[in-house]
Amino acid sequence: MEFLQSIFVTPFVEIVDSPYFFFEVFFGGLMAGVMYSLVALGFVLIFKASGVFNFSQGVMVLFAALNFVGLLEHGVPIWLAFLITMAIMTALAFAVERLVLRHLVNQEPIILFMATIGLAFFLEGFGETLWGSEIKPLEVGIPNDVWFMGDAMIQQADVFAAVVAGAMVTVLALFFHYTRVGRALRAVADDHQAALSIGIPLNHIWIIVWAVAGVVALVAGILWGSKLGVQFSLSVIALKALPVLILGGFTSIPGAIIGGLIIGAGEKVAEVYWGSVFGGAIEEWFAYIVALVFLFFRPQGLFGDKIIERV
Amino acid sequence: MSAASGASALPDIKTYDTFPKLLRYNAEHRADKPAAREKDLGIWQSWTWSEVKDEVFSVAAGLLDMGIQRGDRIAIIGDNRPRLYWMIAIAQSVGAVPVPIYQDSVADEMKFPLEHAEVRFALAEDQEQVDKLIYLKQHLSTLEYVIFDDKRGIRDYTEDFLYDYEDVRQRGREYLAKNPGAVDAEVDKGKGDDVCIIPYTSGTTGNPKGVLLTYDNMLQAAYAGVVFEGLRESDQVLAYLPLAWIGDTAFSFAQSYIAGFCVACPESSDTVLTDLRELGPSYFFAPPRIFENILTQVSIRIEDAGKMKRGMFHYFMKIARKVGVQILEGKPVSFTDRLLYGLGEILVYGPLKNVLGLSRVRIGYTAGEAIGPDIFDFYRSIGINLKQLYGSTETSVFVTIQPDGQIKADTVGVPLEGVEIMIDDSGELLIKSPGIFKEYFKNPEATEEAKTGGWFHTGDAGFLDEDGHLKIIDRAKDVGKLKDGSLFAPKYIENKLKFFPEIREAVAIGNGRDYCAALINIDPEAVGNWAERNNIAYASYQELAALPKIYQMVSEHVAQVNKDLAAEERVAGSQIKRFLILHKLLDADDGELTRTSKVRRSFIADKYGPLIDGLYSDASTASIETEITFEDGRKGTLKADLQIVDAETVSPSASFSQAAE
Amino acid sequence: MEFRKMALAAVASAVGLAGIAATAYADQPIPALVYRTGAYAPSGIPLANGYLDYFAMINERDGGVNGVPLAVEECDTGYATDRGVECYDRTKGTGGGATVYSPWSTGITYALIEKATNDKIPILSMGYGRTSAANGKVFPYVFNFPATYWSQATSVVQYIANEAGGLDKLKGMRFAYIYLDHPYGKEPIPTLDVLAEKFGFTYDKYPVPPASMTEQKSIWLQIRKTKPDYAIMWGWGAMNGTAVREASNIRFPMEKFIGNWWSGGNDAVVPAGKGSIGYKSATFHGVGTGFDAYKDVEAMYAAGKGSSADKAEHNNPLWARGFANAAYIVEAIRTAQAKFGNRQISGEEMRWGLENLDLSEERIAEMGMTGYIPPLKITCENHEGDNPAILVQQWKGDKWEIISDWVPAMTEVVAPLIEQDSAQYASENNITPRSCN
Amino acid sequence: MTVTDQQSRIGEQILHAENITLGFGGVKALNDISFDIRKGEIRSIIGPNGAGKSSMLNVINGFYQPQEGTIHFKGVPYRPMRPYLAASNGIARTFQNIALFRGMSTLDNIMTGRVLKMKASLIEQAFYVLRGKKEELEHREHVEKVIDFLEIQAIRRTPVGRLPYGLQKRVELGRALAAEPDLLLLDEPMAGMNLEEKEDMSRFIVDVNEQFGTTIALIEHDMSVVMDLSDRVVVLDYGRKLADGTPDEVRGDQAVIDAYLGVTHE
Amino acid sequence: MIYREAGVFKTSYDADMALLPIPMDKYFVIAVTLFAVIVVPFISNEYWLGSILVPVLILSIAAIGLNILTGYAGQVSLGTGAFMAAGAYMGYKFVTAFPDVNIIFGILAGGVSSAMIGIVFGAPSLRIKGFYLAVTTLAAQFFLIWLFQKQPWFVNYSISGVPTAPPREIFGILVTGAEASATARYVFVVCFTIALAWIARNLVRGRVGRTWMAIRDMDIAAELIGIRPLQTKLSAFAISSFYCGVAGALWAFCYINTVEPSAFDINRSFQILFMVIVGGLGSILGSFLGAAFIFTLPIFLNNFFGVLGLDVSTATIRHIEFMVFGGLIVFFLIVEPHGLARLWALAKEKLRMWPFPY
Repeated sequence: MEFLQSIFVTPFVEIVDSPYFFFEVFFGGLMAGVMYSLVALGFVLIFKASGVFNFSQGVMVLFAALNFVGLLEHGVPIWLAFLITMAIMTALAFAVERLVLRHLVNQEPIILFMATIGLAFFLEGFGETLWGSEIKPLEVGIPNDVWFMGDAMIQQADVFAAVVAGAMVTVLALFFHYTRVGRALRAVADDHQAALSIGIPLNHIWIIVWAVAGVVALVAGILWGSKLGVQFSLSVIALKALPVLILGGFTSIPGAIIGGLIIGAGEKVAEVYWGSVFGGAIEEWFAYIVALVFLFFRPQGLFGDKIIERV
Repeated sequence: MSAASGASALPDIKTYDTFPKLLRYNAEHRADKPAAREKDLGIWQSWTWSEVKDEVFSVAAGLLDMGIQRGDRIAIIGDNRPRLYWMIAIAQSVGAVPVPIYQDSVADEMKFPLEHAEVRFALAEDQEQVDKLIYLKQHLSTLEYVIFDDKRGIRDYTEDFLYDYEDVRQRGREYLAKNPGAVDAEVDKGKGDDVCIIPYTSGTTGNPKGVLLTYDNMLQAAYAGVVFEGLRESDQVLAYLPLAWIGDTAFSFAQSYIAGFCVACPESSDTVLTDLRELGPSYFFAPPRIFENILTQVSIRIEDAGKMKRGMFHYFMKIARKVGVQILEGKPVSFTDRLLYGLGEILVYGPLKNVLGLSRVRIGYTAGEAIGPDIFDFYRSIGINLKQLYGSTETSVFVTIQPDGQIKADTVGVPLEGVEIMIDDSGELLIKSPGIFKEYFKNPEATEEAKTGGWFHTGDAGFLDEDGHLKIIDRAKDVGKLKDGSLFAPKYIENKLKFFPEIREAVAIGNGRDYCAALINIDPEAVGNWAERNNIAYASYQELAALPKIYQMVSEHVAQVNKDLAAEERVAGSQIKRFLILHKLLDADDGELTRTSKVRRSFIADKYGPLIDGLYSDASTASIETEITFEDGRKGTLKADLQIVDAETVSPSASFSQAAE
Repeated sequence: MEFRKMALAAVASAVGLAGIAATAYADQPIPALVYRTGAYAPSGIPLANGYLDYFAMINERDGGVNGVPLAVEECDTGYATDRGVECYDRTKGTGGGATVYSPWSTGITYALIEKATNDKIPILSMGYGRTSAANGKVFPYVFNFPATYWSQATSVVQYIANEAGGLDKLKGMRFAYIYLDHPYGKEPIPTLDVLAEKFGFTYDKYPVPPASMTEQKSIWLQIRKTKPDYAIMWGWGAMNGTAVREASNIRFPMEKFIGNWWSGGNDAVVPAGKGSIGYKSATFHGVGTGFDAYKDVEAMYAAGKGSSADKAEHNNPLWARGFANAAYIVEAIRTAQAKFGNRQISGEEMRWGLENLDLSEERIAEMGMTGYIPPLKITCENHEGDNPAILVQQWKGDKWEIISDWVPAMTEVVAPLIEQDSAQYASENNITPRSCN
Repeated sequence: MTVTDQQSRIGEQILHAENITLGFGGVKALNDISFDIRKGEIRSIIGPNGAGKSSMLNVINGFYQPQEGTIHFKGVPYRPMRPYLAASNGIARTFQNIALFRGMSTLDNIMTGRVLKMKASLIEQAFYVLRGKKEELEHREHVEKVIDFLEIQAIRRTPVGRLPYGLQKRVELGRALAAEPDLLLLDEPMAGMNLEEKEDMSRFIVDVNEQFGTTIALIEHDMSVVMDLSDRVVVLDYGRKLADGTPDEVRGDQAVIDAYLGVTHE
Repeated sequence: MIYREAGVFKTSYDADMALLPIPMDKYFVIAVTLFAVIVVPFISNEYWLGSILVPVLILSIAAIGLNILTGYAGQVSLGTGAFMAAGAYMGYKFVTAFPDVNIIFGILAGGVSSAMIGIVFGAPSLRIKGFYLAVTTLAAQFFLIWLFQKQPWFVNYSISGVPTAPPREIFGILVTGAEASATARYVFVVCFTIALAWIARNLVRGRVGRTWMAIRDMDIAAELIGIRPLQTKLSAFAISSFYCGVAGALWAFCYINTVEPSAFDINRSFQILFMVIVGGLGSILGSFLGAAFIFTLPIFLNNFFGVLGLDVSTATIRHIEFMVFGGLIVFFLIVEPHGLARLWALAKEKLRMWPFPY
């Protein structure tokens, strides 16, 4: 009885009692969700254009951040470090296409998936061989103050991240809608043949999309890195992006954003209000359970393409 | 009882003087030994001797019930299946005479033997054969009963003369229940000099002749073979050659009944090679053509292997060529060679034999034509005891066999026990043996011609060499002379040409002419593969055959043959002076070959007249229009302009002087 | 073809592997289970460097321990238990038998306790691992001096009480306990429960899952809401830095935030930058750079030897901890040599050395470690040592400073817990506690 | 084949579809279709592309649920039907686009067709004892008969993915036959085949019908084939039924000529 | 080359459908089995037995489990670690609750419990497919590990939360726990492995295996021939989880000697997925090859530099190890996406066709 009460009554009483706090939790969750979205975005870009489930996206975040912070440590100015890292990520995209994807065309998705895990191992070793595995602080001047809305405290860094993410999505949206390459990318997601007719070889599309995903990873890496320091754990956040993906659909950019927000807010609220009932740390699996239950009713995710079965 | 030891006593063929009697012997003494197998429904279905006897006697009783009379002829038409072999014994059990018919003959070709033999019963394997018989039925006044083995597709046939084999057997079982011993009584009536079987020879000219063989003929000839080779119960043979061919009857029926070994039938003609590999027979017969094809396949497939493997293969084949035959024949070779050969056995010969399905072959025969010495030695050098044998339908097959350890590639061995050999003045080979046929069925003139005073005129030209081995040169009637009087043995020349894997068939012309010329068929597989490796594109056989590079290659081969001919005094004069490559393969369906794939020389001379004229003129091309038969029986015409080439010849004196050095 | 070559190479090196084990070591073999990679590398690297530097320094300066050189072989565990077990199995036979193991991981320690006992190789899990292993009667081969988690928990509470003005002030206080959701993080909970009961405070538990150590937002939101009097942390790896960062984000007063000794490395304070100034943590050894022993290390660095780490790393308490651990081991070897002779000693002899370790102030001074490690005496019954206590250090923005005296543990609280847990262990595993008389 | 023969072969109604209507969104794939199939006959459903032929088959074997109408199979009305229930009731089928199990051999594919007849428990299978073993052997024999029937012995062990199209179609027929169905649905069994393959396939279809007495419902594009094979033909066009009767009746039907024959025979 | 198949013909379906119809294979497998059970314990040292062979064999069992699910039934799972954990924890509960029952039953009980949990988490597979399913299996991974860690009941309220594997005997010989000799543990594990591999082989070549593959290759067609999709998928989940559970229990009891959650974290799931894919999807043999390869490769690489005598820091070695490992995975997938088992099969085919290339 008490148990039921602690699930169905107490949390709501607390929410009503202290709406500011609820807002803070909810908002904080949304902001955490933005960070997940950024990682998920990289997944979606690549999946959409090449059908590859890129498990190395998380390590790409680490790799980009390692390069970036490594360059900063060597006294390279921020803007230059950013550009150089972008170039590195683009080079990586070339290398991936040339050395990996090209040889695995027409393989089953799971093989490509495994290849990206192999890539993740490689990048991890490579990045840390270059830059070491010590923790590295990252200071790029992201505001560190707080604002108060009533009692609710809002982290400026979170808001900054949200703004950057928003800008990023906007840029991507413009890129997809108004450039030839962007249109080709969209076309390729729908139909590989159609994309060919636009006149851009599939190989180029892959390189472009991996490079874009690399830049997204860099942005995510800077935001996460300035929060946590650049260290191995950055690569683990990839796992956080997975439930976002299934919720949002593997192929939908808005899905990645909205999925991230839902997961972020949902898990924070759940942890804060219900976590202690179950002994805490429920957010570790909460997102997955939510995603699973959700999928049960909508197997293709929030924005994913409907799966039609044919005989 | 140990199956491997297997060399149990052979039955006394004086007592068991017919096959049904032998079957009874086997059912008694070898009751649980496998008698027959067939790859069917995915596995090798097997029957023991006692099961076979049961089956044979049941069906025989069914035939009795249907009113069969002693002496009735039963046609057997179909692929190699146990029931068809059993039908031979079934017929014999009730005193009827089996008449096996080539199953791939078209209906019209079947008509003659069926009509001539006045068959009353026929066993047809399947719908295809039944259809032919239905079509022929109106012309065959004597044919009353058609029994079919595989009822697939026949279910709805309304013809009242069709009987299901299984129904006949059922009838027989019921009949036997009422009349036990009825079949045994019929079997007891059989005697050694009764007619055993009437195979029809596929004559190169004229109508086929029915060769009347008695039990004594078959049994004694086959028995001699069994004794000669020590065949035993544990042996195994794959029956895949046409059942109507006397050789198959001898190996897969007669010798099996005597030695008690197991006869296995392949699943279908498509799967023979697979089945051969699975079964791994210990006793194997194939005409030279098949050995040649297998070797061609081997060469082609090896060429596709990696460099290292290819190198290894060629290296060890060199070793094998050097010492393989000696080792097989138990002759002394150096220790190093023996060691290398042993290594080769592990790395090459063993696996190769295994892949080909020949690794357990204890006795391998080839016959029918001359086999290329290269081919022959290839098999022997990798340890397959391949031997040549000489015989014909009229001799119940077994005349001479090469004895183990005394193999010469160009002879066919020594006479078996009871065989006498004589060469007449014209060089023709005459034979007297227990296996010599009784007569040609309803053809006393032919009998007269072929058999004088117990001597059978083989029609082959040959001689016995210093070791008493028989050497065959050619058909006696084909040996002729050029205008200048030089000896011209066309087959001898053709065989030399055909020993090149790229040449599939050749027809040498020259009797009564100025010089010798040749029509050549290239081997589409070997040459096609060669073309592929050399990046030569072609669309059809015709195109391939006309390619200058191919001509170039064949020219070299012809030159080589000429060189060989020049080295032999008797035939040095008949070197090939001009030749051409035919635009189509010679085909039995077009009447150019016999069903046993022998060249029908006169037919070809007739058909390709314009080409032959071209060969004896100065023209560098000749054109021809020929009729061809497609697989589905439709006919069409094929037009072609063919190139004629002068071959390089060798002056005999020059080569002799070389040889003398 | 490629594959075949590789397989051959694999076989060849496997053969080589067996070969090397037999030949390469003639000296005192000390396998070092370290982790310089993986999620915990930021903590593992300074630990490993300090640990190896001391051994290297002894070899360099003294030519080994009483003339017996120390042969140290690293094996990277990546903090993973199975890798650790494999490393142990691989190295335990080297050079005539490993001397002692310091697994640097509670998980690996747990997995090795029985194995090592069986192999008669002592384990020195200095301030981690199984707390009840302090009971030498049940765990003859496991040592966890100079203090255990449970002792540490009592010392931390004692320190908070000292700050507040006495143990009675604890009554009614509310703490937040943030811990890695792992055996390690859960270890002090029974002790905290006992203390809460005894002193009348309450505490909220905030587990941080190992798989998402960097996700603590909801925890700190709750802490912001509940406003605890003190936050106590039992963290490791990336969790430490994230926690300090999040604490500074919500403007949690840093001087009210105290980590245990594994939450007191530079990795904890670096990510939060200036925000982490004022953060405290426990330690069981001194920090700083002024110790005499360090000078010998610096001399060695100057000669191009050692971990070749920057001497700035000596500021990192984790480096210092690795260093101290090695120092204890060397002293135990000396003790054993005193009894068994100045030669390579076996694991079993090493166990005797550890059990009879007696570090007086004088000896510590000789080691150049005055103020760096406290005097210590180990006995057969008590593998934690006679003097479990902590120091509290505080982050000043560029370095850690000790801000307290030695805070002794409440042994009267801890002892019964150790007794109880080791008894349960003994009964589960059919162990008859040995007699120490 | 004589008339009497045919009559003796064809028996009572085995399937009866009444007023079937099936729509996807706004589109009506099937509109008020009624027809029956009699035991032992070869029944064809023909019509131009998009006529609703495949939809009809899908309704029969339970893949689609019609919005209206009922189907009786062997006298029992369909409850909401799932494909595996249809299969266990004795309906087997082949597909227009080959739906073989590509990773398995010919033998395994056909063995899979006998799945419903195998009852061994998991334990028996795990240890390959009792029924676990017995069934495998028994069903293998049956499957071998199917293989023999379809003359695909030579490809027994070949993974079906490697087979040419025509043989794949044959294997698929084999898989359906292995289930010993009461009603065999063939969805364009000769699509994409050359003349020789078509002839082979027609022979197999007729043989199946004659030898096993299996009722066959087939969809086919090739009119000449349908007319030769079928006992009765239903003609669909745009989801409606145009005609129903013997091949001769259908051939003479004006509506059919207009809608279908006229078009294709241009 | 080694094969001599001429004359090997089957006269009954029983012989034709035997586990290993080719005599060479049969002799080879029997020889390997006897070698593994009888000879290996005598010729290997403790390190090889206890630290290489035991874990490789245990992981092989888990890989077989995952291969059944992913390779045969086509359902990708990233929750293998959790199912192993379920086996370990439930096995521990069973063994401590019934201390007198033979340890074999304890291990099997772990497997059975894991199978039941597998059924629960397999239920979504009816509707969810492909990578969506893969990600949802992560729910099992995180939830179960959380659960075992959170609920003290699973560890018998042990204060440390990391209970030690209780020592148990068979025929008076200790086979679990740290005091069990490496040889005893090895023999125990190898017997389990052989039995389970044999059973797996029977399953995948029989009816249930065909239904799995049918669902994998074409689920709609499978349903239309009467295969119930849910039942089939759940049976795959159950049996797969059973194998993983047994592996988990063995891992805890016979290898690391403690029951701890971090041994079964997400990395374990990935590790086993690697094994299955590198070894070969849809191959029992591949599971062994993959397990051996993936487990020993890092150890090999780690030793490799030592053997070369290079003075490279441990960290660099590890990093290079990561790079080489990742690179090799990619290389393998490119060279032979169907895994080591396919290479083996090709080699075998080559040997059977030797000296011909095809």
